[in-house]
Amino acid sequence: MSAQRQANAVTATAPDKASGSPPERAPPAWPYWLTWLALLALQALNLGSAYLPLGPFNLVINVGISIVKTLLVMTIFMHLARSSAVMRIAAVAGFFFLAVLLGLSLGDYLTRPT
Amino acid sequence: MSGFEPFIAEASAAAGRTDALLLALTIISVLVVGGISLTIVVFAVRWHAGSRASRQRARGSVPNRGRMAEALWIGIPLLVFLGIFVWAAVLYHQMRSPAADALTIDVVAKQWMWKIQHRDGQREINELHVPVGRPIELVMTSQDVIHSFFVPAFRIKQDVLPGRYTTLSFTPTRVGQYQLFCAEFCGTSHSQMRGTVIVMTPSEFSDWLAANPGEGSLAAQGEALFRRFGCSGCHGASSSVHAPKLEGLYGHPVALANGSQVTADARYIRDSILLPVSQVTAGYTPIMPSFKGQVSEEDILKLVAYIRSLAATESQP
Amino acid sequence: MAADSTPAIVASHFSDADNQETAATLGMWIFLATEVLFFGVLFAGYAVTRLIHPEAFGNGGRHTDVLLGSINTAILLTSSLTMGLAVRASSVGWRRSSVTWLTLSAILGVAFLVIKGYEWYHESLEGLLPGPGFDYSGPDVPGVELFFFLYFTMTGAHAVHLSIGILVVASVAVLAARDKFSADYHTPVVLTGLYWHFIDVVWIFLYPLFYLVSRS
Amino acid sequence: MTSITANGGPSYISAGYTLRSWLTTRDHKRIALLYLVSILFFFVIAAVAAAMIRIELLTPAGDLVDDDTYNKLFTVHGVVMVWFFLIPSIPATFGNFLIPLMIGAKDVAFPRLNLASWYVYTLGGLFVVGTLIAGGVDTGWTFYTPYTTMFSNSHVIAAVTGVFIVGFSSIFTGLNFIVTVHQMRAPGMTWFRLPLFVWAHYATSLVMVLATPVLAMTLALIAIERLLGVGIFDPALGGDPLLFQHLFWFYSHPAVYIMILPAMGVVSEVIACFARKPIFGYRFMVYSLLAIAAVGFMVWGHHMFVSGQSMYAGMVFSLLSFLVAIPSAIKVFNWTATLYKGSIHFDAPMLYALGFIGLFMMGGITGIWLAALAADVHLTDTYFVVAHFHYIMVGGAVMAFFAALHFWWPKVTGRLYPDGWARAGAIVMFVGFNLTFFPQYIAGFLGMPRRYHAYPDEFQVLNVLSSGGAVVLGVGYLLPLLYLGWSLRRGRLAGANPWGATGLEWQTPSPPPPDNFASPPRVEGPPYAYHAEQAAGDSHGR
Repeated sequence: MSAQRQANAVTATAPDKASGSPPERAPPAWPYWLTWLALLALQALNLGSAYLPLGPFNLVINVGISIVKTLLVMTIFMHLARSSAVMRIAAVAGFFFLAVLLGLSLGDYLTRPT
Repeated sequence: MSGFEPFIAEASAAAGRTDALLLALTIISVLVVGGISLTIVVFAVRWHAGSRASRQRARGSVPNRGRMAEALWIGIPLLVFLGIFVWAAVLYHQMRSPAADALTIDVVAKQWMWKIQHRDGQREINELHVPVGRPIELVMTSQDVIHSFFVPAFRIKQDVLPGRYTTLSFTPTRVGQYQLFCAEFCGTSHSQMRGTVIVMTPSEFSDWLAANPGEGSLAAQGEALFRRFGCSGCHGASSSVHAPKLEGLYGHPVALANGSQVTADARYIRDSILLPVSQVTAGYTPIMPSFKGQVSEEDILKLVAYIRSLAATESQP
Repeated sequence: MAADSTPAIVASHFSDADNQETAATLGMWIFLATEVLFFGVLFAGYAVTRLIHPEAFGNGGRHTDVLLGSINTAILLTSSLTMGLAVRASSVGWRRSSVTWLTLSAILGVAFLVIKGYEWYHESLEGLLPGPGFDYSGPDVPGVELFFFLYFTMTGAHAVHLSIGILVVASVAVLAARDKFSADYHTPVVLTGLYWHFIDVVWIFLYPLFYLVSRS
Repeated sequence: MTSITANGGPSYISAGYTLRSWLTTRDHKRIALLYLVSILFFFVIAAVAAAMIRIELLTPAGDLVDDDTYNKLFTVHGVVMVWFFLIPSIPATFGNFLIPLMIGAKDVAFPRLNLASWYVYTLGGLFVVGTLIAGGVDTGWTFYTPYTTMFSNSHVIAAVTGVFIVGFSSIFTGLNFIVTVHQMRAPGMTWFRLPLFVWAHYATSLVMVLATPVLAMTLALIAIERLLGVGIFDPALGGDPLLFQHLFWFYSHPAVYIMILPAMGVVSEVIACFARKPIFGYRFMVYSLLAIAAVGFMVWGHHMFVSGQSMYAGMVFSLLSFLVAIPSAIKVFNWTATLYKGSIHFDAPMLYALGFIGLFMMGGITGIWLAALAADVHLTDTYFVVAHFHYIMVGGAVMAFFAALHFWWPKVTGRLYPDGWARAGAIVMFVGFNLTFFPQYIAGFLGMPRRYHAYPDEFQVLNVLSSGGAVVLGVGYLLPLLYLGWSLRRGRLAGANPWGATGLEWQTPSPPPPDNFASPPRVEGPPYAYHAEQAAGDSHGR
C-alpha cells in the first residue's frame, strides 16, 4: 500500500498537518473529479435515452449504463484499480453469484410454455 | 421391464419405463457402494497397524500414477452420470408430452380434498375414474395452497398451484384401484388428502359415466355460466359491444395490444377473466371488468370448456 | 512508517499494521459481497415480477417522480466524489480536509434522505403505498401494486443502509476531527468509504429500474 | 480439568473461571466452547421432536398427537436441526477452535465479530425457543408460500425472524474464516500446505457468506407479506410462489454443502492420521472442495422438478446436479486410496470417519437417483428424499461431528476418554442410523409421502423398523455424553499429541494456552507427513 502511495507524483503541501511528521505525498485528485463528471454525464445519458422510444432496448441501455457506472465507482472510487487480486475476486464474487441467481431463475420463467 | 412389480404396482405406461431406470440405478448403486465398502474392508484388514503386509511402493511404478487414478475416477463416473442424465431426461420429456387424443379431466385441489370434473359434467371428490389404455391429461389448479398430485403406481407426480394450471399426463395400463396422495405439505390435514384412482375397462367406464350424469356437459354448464355472469352481453354473437369474438379462439394465437402474441389456452382464458386488462387483445379497449372473487376455479374451468367447445364449431375458415 | 505521531493500533494477533489493514479491507469487501446478494433477492424479485407484469411496471414507472429521482441520483453520485476525496485526504493524514469531505458526504446523504422522504410522503398521499389503502385505477392493479411494493421495499432497504452509512460517516468524521487517524492508520475511513460507495452502486441500479421505466 | 499447560502457563480454560470471563471472551477457543454448549442444547430440542415423530409413526393412525401438533413437531425438528445445529455444528465449534491453531495464528482475524456471532446465534435461538413456547410453527422448515404467508395459523413471523437473525451469525463466522485464512497464516504456511480441514472451512465460508443473505432477505419478504398482505410470492396478489422456491433453494441447497464440506475436512484429517499416510491426491481434494462449493450454487432447481418449473430449466438443473456429484465421488475414492498400504489404527475417531464414508456414500448415490429427472418425479416428496438427506446430514455431517469430537477431545479438554466405550458408541450409532433410515428409503420408493401424520397401513412394518432403529440411534447419541462427561474429571491426561498426528494444533499443549503457541510456529513442509512404512511394525505407532 505505502509503496503505491509513494509512487504517486503529486506532492502535497499538507498545510493542516498538526503534528511534526514529514509532509505526505497525496495521490492526485483529478481522477476523482473526472470520474464524477463521467458519472454525471452517464446519468444524463441514462435519463435522456429513457425518453427515446427504443422498446426493449431502453432497458438494455439503462442496465448497461448502470453497469458502466458501477465499474467506474468500483475501479476508481473503491480503488479496485490498485487493489490486490484477492480484493478484486471478493468484489466480483458477489456479482457473479447474483448473476447465477438471476440467470438460472429467469431461465425457468423464459422457457415456460406460454 | 417390471423389476419392482411384486412390491409396487406398475399401472401406467410411464411406470414400466421409470422402473427400468430405477432398476438400473439400484444395480449401479449396489455395485458402487458394495465395491467401495469391500475395498475399504480389504484394505483395513490387510494393512491394519501391525500387519506384516508390505507397505513398500512397487518397484518401477509408473510416474504420475496418482494423476492417472484421478483421471480414471473422474472420467468413468462422468460417463455413467451423463448416460443416466440423458436416459432420465428423455423419460421426463416423454412424461410431459401429452398425446394429442388425450382425454382431458379437470382437477381442482383445495385443503384437503381433490375435486374432479369430467368433460361430460360428471363430478367426483377424492376419486378419479379413468378408462384403461387411454391417454389422460389432467388440467389442475388449486383453490388455496400448493398441493401435489401423486399416484405411486403410475410413477407420476405434479404440484398443483394456485393461480395457475399445471398438467399431468399418463396412460393407465392396468385395471384396478390405486392410491392418490397429496405429496406437497398443505396444512393441518395434509396426510388425509388422499384419494383413489379407479382404472376401469372402457365399457365399464362408459357405464360409469352414464350412471353418474352431472348437470350436463362441462361445456354446457360453462355456457350457462356464460349467460349468468353476463359474458354473452358483450362476447355473444349478436352483441353490439366491441368485444373479441370467442368462436374459433381456443388454441389459436392472439395478437395483444402491446404487440406480443399469446396462445389462447386455459391459462390465457383464466387470466382474461380474472385480470382482463393484463392481456388486452389488439384493436380492443380494456373495458372488461375483472371477475376476480366472483367466479370459482371450478366455474372458470367450465367456462374454459365452453370456449374450447366454440373453437371446434367455428374454427374452420 | 514506524516514526509517526499516531502509531497504528495493531491488535496482538496481527503480525503488523499492513496485515491488519488488509484483513479489515478484505473483510469489508466480503461483507459487501453478502450485501450484493442481500439486495440481489430484491432485484431477482423485480426481474421476475416485471416479466409477469410488463405493462403494469410501465404504468407504475410513470408514477414515480423522475425529476426528484434524478436530482437524488446526482446528489448520491456527488457524495461518492466527496467520500473518495475524504479517503484520499485521510490516506495522507490531512486532518482538516478529511473532516470537511466526510462532513460534506454526510450532509449530501441527509439531503438525499430528505428528498426521498418527501417523495414517499407524496406517493403515500396519492394512495400508492401498497396495502389496504392502495388506491390506483387502471389496468392490472395487482401488478402496479407489486411495482410499488418493490419500489418501497428496495428504496426503503437502500435508505436504511444509507442511514446507517450517515451515522458511520458522522462518527468517523468526529474521530477524524479528534485526530484519531494518521497516514498510517486510517482504516476506518477506508472501510466507511467502501460501504458508502456500495450504497451508491445500489442506487445506480435502482434509479433506472424505478424512475426510467417506459418514459418514452 | 487440566488447568496448567506443560510449560507452566495457564491454559485457555484456566485463564478465567468467572461467567463474565466466558461471556466477554474473545478467545476463539472459548467461543468455540460457548457454541458447542449452545448447539448441543438445540440438538436436544430437535432430537426430542424427532423422537416424538418416530413414536407417532409407530401406528398408521394419527393417535399420539393431533395433526397440527405433528406438523409443528416436524417443523421444529427441521428448523432447529438445520439452522441451529447442523449449519454451525462443525464450523462454529471445531472450525472456530482449530483453524487458528492449524494455521499457526493467535486468533481469528476479527475476535469481536466472532463473539458477536455467538450472541447473534443466541438471540436467534431465543426467538425460536419463544416460538416454541408460544405454540410453535407448522409450515415445515421450507416455509413454502402461499401456505406460510396466507394460510398458516401459527407463529410464522417469530420463527422466520429467528432464522433471519441466526443467518447473520453464519455470515460473521464465514467472513471471519475467509479473512483469517487469507491473512493469519504462519510463516511458511502456504496455500497448498493448509490442512484439508482448513480448506474445507474456507470453501464452506464462501457458501455461508454468499448464500445466507439470500435466505435472510427472502424470509424478510415472507414476514412482510404475512404482516402487510402485500408481496411478490402470492398468486392471489399477482406474485409467483415458484419465485419463493427459487430463492429459498438458492440458499438451502448450498446449505447442505455448509454442513457436508466441514465434515469432509474432518474426515480427511482423521483418515490420514489413523492410516498413517498422506491424503491421496491432496490437490484434487482441494479442487474438489472448491468445485463443490461453486457448482453447488447452480443446482438448486433439482428440488423443483415437479413444482411447475419449466421442463428445460429442469434439464439444466439435472445436468448440473450430476456434475456436482463428481467432486464428491473423487473424495470418496481418494479417502479409500489413502488407506492403501497404510498402517491403519481403529481408534474411535477412525471408526466414526469410516462410518461417515459408508453413510455419505449411500446418501450421495441416492442423490444421483434424485438428480435423474424421471426417477425424481416418482421419488421426490416421499420418504426416499427424507432418507437421502438424513444419510447426508446425519449419516454424513453428524457422524463427522462425532469423529471431530473424539479426535480433538483430548486437544480441547486435555483428557482422554475410554477408547473401548467410544468404539462401541461409534458402532451403535452406525447400526442404529442404518436401522432408522434404510427402511425409509424403501417406504419412499413404495410411495409413502413425507410429512404424513397418518399413513396407509401397508407402510407400518417399515415405520416400526425405523422407529425401533431410532431407539438404537438414541442410545448411540447418549453413550458419548456419558463417557465424555466422565472423562472431563476422570480421564487420563492426554499430552500434546495423543494420536501421533501431524498438524500444528498437535504441537501445542492440550488444552492450548490462550495465545495458542508459546512461540510463533514455522511451517517447513506439506501437511500429512505420515510414514506408514515406518509405523507398520509398531502396533500403536504413538
